[in-house]
Amino acid sequence: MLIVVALLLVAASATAAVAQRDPARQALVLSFMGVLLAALFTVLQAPDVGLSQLAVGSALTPLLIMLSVRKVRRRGRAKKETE
Amino acid sequence: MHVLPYLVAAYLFLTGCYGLATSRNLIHAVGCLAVCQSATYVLLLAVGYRDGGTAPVFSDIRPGSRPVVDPVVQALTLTDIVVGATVTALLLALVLQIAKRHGTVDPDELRELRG
Amino acid sequence: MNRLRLWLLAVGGAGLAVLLVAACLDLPDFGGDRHPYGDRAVHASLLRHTANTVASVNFDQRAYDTLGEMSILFAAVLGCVVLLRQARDEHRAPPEPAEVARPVRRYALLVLPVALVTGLYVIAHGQLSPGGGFQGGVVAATALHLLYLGADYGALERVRPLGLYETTDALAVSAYLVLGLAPVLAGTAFLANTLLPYGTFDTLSSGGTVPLLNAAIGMEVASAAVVLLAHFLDQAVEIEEEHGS
Amino acid sequence: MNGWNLAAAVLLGAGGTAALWGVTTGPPARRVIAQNMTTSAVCPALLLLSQGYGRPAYVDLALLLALLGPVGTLVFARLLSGDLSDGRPGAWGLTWTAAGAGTVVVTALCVAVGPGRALVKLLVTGALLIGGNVIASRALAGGFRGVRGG
Repeated sequence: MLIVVALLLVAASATAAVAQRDPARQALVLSFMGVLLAALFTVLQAPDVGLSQLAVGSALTPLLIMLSVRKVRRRGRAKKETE
Repeated sequence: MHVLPYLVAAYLFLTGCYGLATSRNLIHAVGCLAVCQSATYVLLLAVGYRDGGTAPVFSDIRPGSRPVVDPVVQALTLTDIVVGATVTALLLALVLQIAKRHGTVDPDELRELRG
Repeated sequence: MNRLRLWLLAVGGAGLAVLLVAACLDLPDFGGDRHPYGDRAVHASLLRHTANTVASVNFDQRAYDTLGEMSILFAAVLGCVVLLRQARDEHRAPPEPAEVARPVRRYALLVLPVALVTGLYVIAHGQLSPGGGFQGGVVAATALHLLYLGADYGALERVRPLGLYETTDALAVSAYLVLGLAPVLAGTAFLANTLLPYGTFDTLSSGGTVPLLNAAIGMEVASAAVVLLAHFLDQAVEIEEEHGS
Repeated sequence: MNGWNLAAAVLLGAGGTAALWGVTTGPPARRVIAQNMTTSAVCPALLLLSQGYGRPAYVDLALLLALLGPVGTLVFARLLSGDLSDGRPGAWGLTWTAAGAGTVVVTALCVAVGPGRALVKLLVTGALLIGGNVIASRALAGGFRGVRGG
């Protein structure tokens, strides 16, 4: 039952992650999905994989995406100022 | 229940592909690719699962006292996750470079630019 | 054009979905009892006194695969460094110092050493409990960036000599290769786990070369993540384009 | 399935669904709060699972999540500070509920494991979980007011 709960939540969050068209909001959903995937891996008896997913999914990937978003936004702002 | 995890993996992959194909922002597309990647993790771990099994880590249980799940697929997945993250970083670096050269991250606008 | 693309996607996606579902229905049942590779891997790992079978598969039985993974990691980081370098038409503007609420600053400074120690613990116990170089390296690298969250980018830059991390990254890769070549010189196969005694089961020094390869990977992943994040932070916070030129 | 696993399933199902709903709808500020709540729902669930499966080694996962979850939230609080500036809801009711749930779970597990090394690890995890959760909530509720550049 635990496996079914975790699987359905992961599927739902994946749908949500694809449906969010704004990258900053998508990063939030992706970080949520990363933590849920870690829970799913624990339930599937793979703690090593869960640790890997937690380390990457909860802080590293969101940080990378948010930094890219910030860079792209900043250049958009700079371009408007010069025009 | 017998095939649900496999079906979820297939669903994750197809959803990610849909997002990739309809994305209007390259950073969003990289996020969708991450969803596609997670499909492989779910599929691999589902293949290695054994009912009533536990993790093949013997620091806190006696070897042989409980059935264990397949460690080979776990090792594959574990390295895949970290390498996948750096590949995501590489793609994001490419996106930043595109933004710098062309001033946009919308794939459709990029196609128009190329003419 | 867009309509056509959507139709193509729908047809292709539907076809792929049908094939995938058919394949899923034909796979062995989820949770089945037949795992011949897994059983043999567990057996081999116990023979070599490695408590964490997953670490044994990664750094002993399939250490050659890990070498491949490591080169992908190295190449990806190299690509990022090249793509995100400071171009000629860009200049660095030191960011304004950020004001961070005092509780957040205290929390970050308090958790930083805890996270660093946890990262090292996860690397060091890789062959015993869940964990290993891949996971612990990322944790240790993330820990360092608490300085950015708790203070500002200037503070992080002061304690992060980037050249050192780039060198460490390369050194760790070569350490893995040297550890792999050592058995060849001794007359066995590349990356064979035959040089060191297997030690006592469930102690830090068990598993032969597994802890050493594990530590090399930990160093590599940690410095790779630091270098990656450094270049992204540079781009997002410091580097600006020249205007009006 | 034993009681621990059942509790974990309930926590994961209820907390996960609520957090998913919060993270996909509403203004950015509420989404980040929901992202913070993910940590406080999943981390106790991981602790319960470790007890339910009889594997003390699984506690490492909860420890890592308690460490890195708030870090992720702080990343969003820092880099989304522009979007978050309008109307910062405190959500103190939710924060203290989550902290209370974390305390209950950690206390119950402490009683179950008894004294020893595992107990120390549990207590560290609990302290990090509750401290991180409260601090991250506070940062979201205006702790970063006045941040520029950086």
